[in-house]
Amino acid sequence: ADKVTLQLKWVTQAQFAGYYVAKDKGFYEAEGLDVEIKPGGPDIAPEQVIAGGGADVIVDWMGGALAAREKGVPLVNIAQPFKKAGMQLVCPKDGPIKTEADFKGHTLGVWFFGNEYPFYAWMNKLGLKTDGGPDGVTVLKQSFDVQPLIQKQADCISVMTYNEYWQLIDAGYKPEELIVFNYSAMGNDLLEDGLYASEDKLKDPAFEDKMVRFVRASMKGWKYAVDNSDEAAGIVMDNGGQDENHQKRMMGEVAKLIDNADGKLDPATYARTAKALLDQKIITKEPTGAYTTAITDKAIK
Amino acid sequence: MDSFRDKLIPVTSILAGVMVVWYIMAVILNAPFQRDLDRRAGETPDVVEFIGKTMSQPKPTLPAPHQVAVNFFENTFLRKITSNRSLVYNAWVTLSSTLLGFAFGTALGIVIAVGIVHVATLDRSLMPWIIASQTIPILAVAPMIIVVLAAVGVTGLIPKALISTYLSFFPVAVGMVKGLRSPELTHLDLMYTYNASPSQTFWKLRVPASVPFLFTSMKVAVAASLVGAIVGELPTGAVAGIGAKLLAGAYYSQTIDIWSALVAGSVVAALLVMVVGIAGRIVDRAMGGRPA
Amino acid sequence: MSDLLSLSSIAPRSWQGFAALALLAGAFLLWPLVDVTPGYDVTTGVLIFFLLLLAIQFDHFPPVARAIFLFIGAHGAAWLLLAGITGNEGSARASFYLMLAAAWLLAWRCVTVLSALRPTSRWAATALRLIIPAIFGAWILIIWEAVTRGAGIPFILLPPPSAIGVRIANSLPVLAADVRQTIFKAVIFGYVVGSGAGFLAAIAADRVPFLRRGLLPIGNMVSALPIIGVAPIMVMWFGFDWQSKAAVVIIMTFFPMLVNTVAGLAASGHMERDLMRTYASSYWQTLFKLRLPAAAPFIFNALKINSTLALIGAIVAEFFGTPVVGMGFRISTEVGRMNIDMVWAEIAVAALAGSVFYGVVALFERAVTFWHPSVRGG
Amino acid sequence: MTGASPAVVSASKLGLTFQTSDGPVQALSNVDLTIGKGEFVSFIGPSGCGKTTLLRVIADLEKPTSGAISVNGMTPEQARESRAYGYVFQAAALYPWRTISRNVALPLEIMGLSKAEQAARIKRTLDLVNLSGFEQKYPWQLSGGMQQRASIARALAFDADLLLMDEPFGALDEIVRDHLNEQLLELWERTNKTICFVTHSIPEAVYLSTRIIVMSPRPGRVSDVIESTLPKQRPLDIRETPEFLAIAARVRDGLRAGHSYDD
Amino acid sequence: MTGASPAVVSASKLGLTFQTSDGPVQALSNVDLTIGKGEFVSFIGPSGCGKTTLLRVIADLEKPTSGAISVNGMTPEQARESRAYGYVFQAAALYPWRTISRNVALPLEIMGLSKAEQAARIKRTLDLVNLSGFEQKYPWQLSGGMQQRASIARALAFDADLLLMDEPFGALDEIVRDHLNEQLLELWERTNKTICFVTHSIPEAVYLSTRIIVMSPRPGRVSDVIESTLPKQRPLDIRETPEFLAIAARVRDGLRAGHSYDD
Ligand SMILES: Nc1ncnc2c1ncn2[C@@H]1O[C@H](COP(=O)(O)OP(=O)(O)OP(=O)(O)O)[C@@H](O)[C@H]1O
Ligand SMILES: Nc1ncnc2c1ncn2[C@@H]1O[C@H](COP(=O)(O)OP(=O)(O)OP(=O)(O)O)[C@@H](O)[C@H]1O
Ligand SMILES: [Mg+2]
Ligand SMILES: [Mg+2]
Repeated sequence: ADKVTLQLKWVTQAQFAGYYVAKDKGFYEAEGLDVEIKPGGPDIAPEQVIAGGGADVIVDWMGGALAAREKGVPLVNIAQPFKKAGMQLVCPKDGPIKTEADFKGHTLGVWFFGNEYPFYAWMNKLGLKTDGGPDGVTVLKQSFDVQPLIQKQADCISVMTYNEYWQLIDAGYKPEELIVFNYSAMGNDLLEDGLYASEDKLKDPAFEDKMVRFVRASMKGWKYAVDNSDEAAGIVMDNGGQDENHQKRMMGEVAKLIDNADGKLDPATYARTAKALLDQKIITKEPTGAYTTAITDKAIK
Repeated sequence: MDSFRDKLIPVTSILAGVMVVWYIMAVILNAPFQRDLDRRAGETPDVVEFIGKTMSQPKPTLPAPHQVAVNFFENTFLRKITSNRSLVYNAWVTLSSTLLGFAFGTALGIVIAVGIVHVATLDRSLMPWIIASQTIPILAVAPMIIVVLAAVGVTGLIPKALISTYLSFFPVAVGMVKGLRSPELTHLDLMYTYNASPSQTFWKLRVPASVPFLFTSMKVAVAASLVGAIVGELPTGAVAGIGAKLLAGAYYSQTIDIWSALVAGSVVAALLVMVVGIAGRIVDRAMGGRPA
Repeated sequence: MSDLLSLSSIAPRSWQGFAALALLAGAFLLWPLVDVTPGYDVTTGVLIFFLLLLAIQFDHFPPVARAIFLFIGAHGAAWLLLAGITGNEGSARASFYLMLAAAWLLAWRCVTVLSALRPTSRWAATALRLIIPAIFGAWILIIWEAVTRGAGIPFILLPPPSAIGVRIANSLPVLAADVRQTIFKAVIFGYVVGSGAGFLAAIAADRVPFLRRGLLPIGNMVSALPIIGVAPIMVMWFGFDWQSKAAVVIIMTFFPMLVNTVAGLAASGHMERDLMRTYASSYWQTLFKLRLPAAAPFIFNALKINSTLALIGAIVAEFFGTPVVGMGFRISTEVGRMNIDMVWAEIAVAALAGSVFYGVVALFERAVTFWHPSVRGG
Repeated sequence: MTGASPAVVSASKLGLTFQTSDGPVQALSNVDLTIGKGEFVSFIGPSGCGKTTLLRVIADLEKPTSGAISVNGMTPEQARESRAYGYVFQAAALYPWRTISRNVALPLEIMGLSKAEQAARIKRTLDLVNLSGFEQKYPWQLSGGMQQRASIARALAFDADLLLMDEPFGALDEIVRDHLNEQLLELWERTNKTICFVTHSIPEAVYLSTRIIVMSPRPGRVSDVIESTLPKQRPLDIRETPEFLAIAARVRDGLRAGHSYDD
Repeated sequence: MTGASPAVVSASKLGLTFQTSDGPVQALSNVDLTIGKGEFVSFIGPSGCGKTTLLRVIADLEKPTSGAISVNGMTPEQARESRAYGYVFQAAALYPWRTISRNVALPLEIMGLSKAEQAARIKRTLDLVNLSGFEQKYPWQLSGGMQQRASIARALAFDADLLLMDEPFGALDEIVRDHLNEQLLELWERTNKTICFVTHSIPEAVYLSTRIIVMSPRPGRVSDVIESTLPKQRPLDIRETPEFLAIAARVRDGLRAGHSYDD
């Protein structure tokens, strides 16, 4: 079988259920692939891993991939399983912020490590400065949990619909006690989890074929995971996930982002993402050739 | 042994004091969130009930000692040792890369020290850079090291062990330079009057004279090595190990897990330092050391 | 000059010289240096050979002249090699590395010659003490530059030092703000408070034997713990700003100081303490006049250890949540943005700050413990 | 003479046993001793016989495990607290971070003397031991002999009536030693101090003392007490007189009696 | 006797200047010296006059900065490499991690002698210095005197024809010292070794030597050379004979002449 190494963006959890399901259910095997899934972590940059040859394909957000592309790692989006963004900003209802107009002068928690672009694009759109001055907002680099809100260190924090949001619920907040700013709902979403491979390698037809099979099997895995979310959560647990209930809920939420599991990239969201990055000077030139529909077209007939 | 008895009472009473302070702090630190919770739930518990609740939150700001103890006990003794949730298993994962890194680090430190003591060029050029190397924030470099090593096909235990090596070679190198230079001038002169060869002087004089220094610095090195292994586990995807437990705990705000992982780390650290200490004492005794 | 030309003196005088000559021959046979055209032009190539041969030849001269020519030859050649590879990244052939190795060997020879010099003037001795490690450090950078450029290592894995240098020069305001946040707020405060508290606790433990017997075993154990693990907890308790970083630094520096000071207070000799007894000196008199001065080497040892620990602690703590400034913040975000050169710029600044910090403590140590054999001796 | 003056040191049935990990070591056993005011008493005996230990008991640096001892009619502890004696250790024990003059100043600072008084005493005692001109040097810049003299100066600056000296001249060469012996005798005569002096050298003991106490080892006992019949005025060449040699021979015999070669 | 036998050590116009951070220190200046086979030469002089330095030059532990010196007709370096001498240091310098017998074995291991030969030599020399029974003890379990004897045994085990001894008995009490003096004399007589011996004690120098070299300090010079007229057979009580005392007086005068009190 052909070997494929997949580098995830984060630790093993239902966010990546499709790949684990595809592996466990033998979808990869059926395509003649032997796939190794490498979990990520807080300081693992998948772009670095693929640049160093440690992976054939990575799960990444478009922002990081375009930045890397400009730095000489020619990443190409070959599939986009997540159609919508899972990120949102939440504020407690009894706090000072009720609408976008209330942000001024308050402290907002944001994730960095490539996850900050949507937030800055949004603030840019609102015309708010982010340098901590009185007519802007104060930005905190938030840890990967919901403590800043519980400890009242921030007025609003970033959460993923499928993950940290539920930690807040666990911590005793009721959904009706929270104000939610969802990036997708606001039309501010940038592309999240997509599959990226190296442009150079894709020129090799054999590799391209391998990727077609990989994407086909992965999307089959995603479909299965969406349809059987409890079983998918169990598979994630078997592969090192933590806290089964949490994974089940996460699977449920992730399913909402997948849509119809065809992995096709939406050009409008792509354009928005590229523009946001340009506006923030994360990249300096309009990117070209940063995605291809060739793979998904062949994979999903 | 009677020094042990001398220490027993003070140590236990100070530990008891720490416990009391810990409980008080737990109540104080957990109180605001509990108040929020009660307010949202519309409850008004009395003081005793309230204190009881502050000490039984599932994700407290500061877990009470008994919460940590229970968690530690469950994860140490009630889980299958091969289970990913067993602290014994995770401690073993960390321990193995600690030991490997410690072995590398000690060897590297000794080699550097021998070089510095014997080669004038190294003596004069290397030392400032060895010190500078230790001021590099290792956690920042660790992920990159791991990625670069993965790029050349080195994965698993070795990358973590290399971070341990990086942290542990320093105390050994510094200690051994001191140790290999510790023979008194008359002892060196004596060797010279015998027309001893450099290797004879090295093995018969410098090496034995440096042994106490070696073990003292190995104690520091083994602790540094453990820190390295834990740091090295953070960016490897939090698969297994004490570092992974810490990270997973932080990721899900499972403070009790963090604390019991910390306790596990402490136990490992204490054991490692103790083992090195005992080895040192055995060697010292074998070399005719004078009992203290 | 005739001596230079006479055949008998063509042979190099050191093994480094021989090896360098052999490497040069190899490089000549495997010409050219890079895979691409135009690559190196002929004049540059000849100049590199000439410089290296010159360095090998001048090994026959008196030490100072020898060192100067070795220095010029080795570093001039290295400079030309690096200048040529820039723009031709990833195309280096074996001969490029052979030339580089030859230059490196000659630089080693240069350091060996310099190490053997015994200058009489104090000024020259100090200069030598600085030059020798500087050459060593320069070669770390030269080899790093040559390998990253020569092998064309992707920029986002490991940028060459020249790019890092450019980045430092272009980002001074950002770097300065980060240093202010991390070092001038968190590190200094935490270092002073942590070391101070450790010192006072040591005195208290010394005064109250019960405390000493109880605290020391605990302190010994705690100082071996992976304190880094408390960083997320401190962020949880003390908030995002520098206070939580300072708290981590305080915890990290407290125990080394405690343990060392207690050891130092026990370091004064029996006879010296008996002497104080014969004067019926009070506890505090003995402490200030005998035991603290005798403990100074230990206390400085702790201060030195703490100077590196403090920096690492603060930067690590910033990984778990910060305002959007600080060295740890910058390192972790810029990795995410693939600005690896900025990451290395921060690391370089951290290493520099740490070395300066260490150096300042070491200078203080020399001034205060001038009487200690380890300082007197050298 | 001894009986008439009031006892400065008086010990009876004094014993001291060290508890070591190898078992108890009896360092002193059954020592009876009375030293009167103005006496110069030397202690001599083989290495390890307990001379230093006895001096340390007098100085309250060790507690006897049996018997009784008084110093100036007080317990040793009270005597120490009233700063009744100066002590010169076997090694110089100078503080390396203090210059010579500040080393001599140390006990004076602790007693809380005025700066002027301190300066006067430092000058006087450093002159006495021939160290003027070295005030600003650090101990490691001096030879062993000079260091030892500085430590003697330090004890003298203290100016107590009782001086306990533990082989103060052990590290010095014979000529310097002779010179300091003369100086010490002169000082003793002039100030009427009481001096307890430990030495390994028979001529030194005989030359200096009014009484020589010979000790024997394991456990340390007083094996002989020899009263000197020499006059108070003692030029250096008194050491060639038959009277001197006779006393020296007695001391040597006493020493040899209690001696075994395997230490 | 001196002139007839071949010179073991011969120095002419020997000088040695140490370069220190405070400026040069002239430790030896213009030393002329010839030591014949089988002689027992003592060096005596005030502290810091260069006795140790002279011995170290002979042993090739220091290089002279002027003048010439030969040992057994070779340069000191060649002599050292041919293991021409045994050296006893001022301090015992035993290795604390080796037992007494393994300390004595050290030079023998380095020479590469067979185990059996080593054992035989160790036994013989430890017997000689009265340390049998202490073979398996570590240095710290022995008294200072016993340690010094062990270090002498180590030098003797080396069995070189020339013995350089730097105040070997300085740390011992008089009785043990007398005993070792006798033993050393006996050894010297029996083996016809050449011995260079540094001491601070005038009686010791006179008792042991065939020749006494008096040195004076700053810079170290030979200020007097005294040939002993005492017979080779010397019982201990020879020290009370007028002949002995006369030589001792001459040495003392020589010493005093070159002495200044401020070291
Ligand atoms: N602190 C101690 N613990 C145990 N034993 C001790 C201690 N101090 C001294 N001794 C033992 O007591 C005995 C007497 O020692 P002391 O120092 O009084 O001898 P000394 O007569 O002064 O010898 P020296 O002439 O060598 O100075 C020795 O056997 C010594 O080993
Ligand atoms: N390594 C050195 N560097 C500088 N000066 C030295 C060194 N060794 C000895 N000296 C100086 O040389 C002089 C002679 O020293 P040496 O040790 O030979 O004296 P000594 O006669 O053996 O004295 P002692 O009787 O005290 O042992 C002294 O003034 C000493 O300070
Ligand atoms: Mg004594
Ligand atoms: Mg000497």
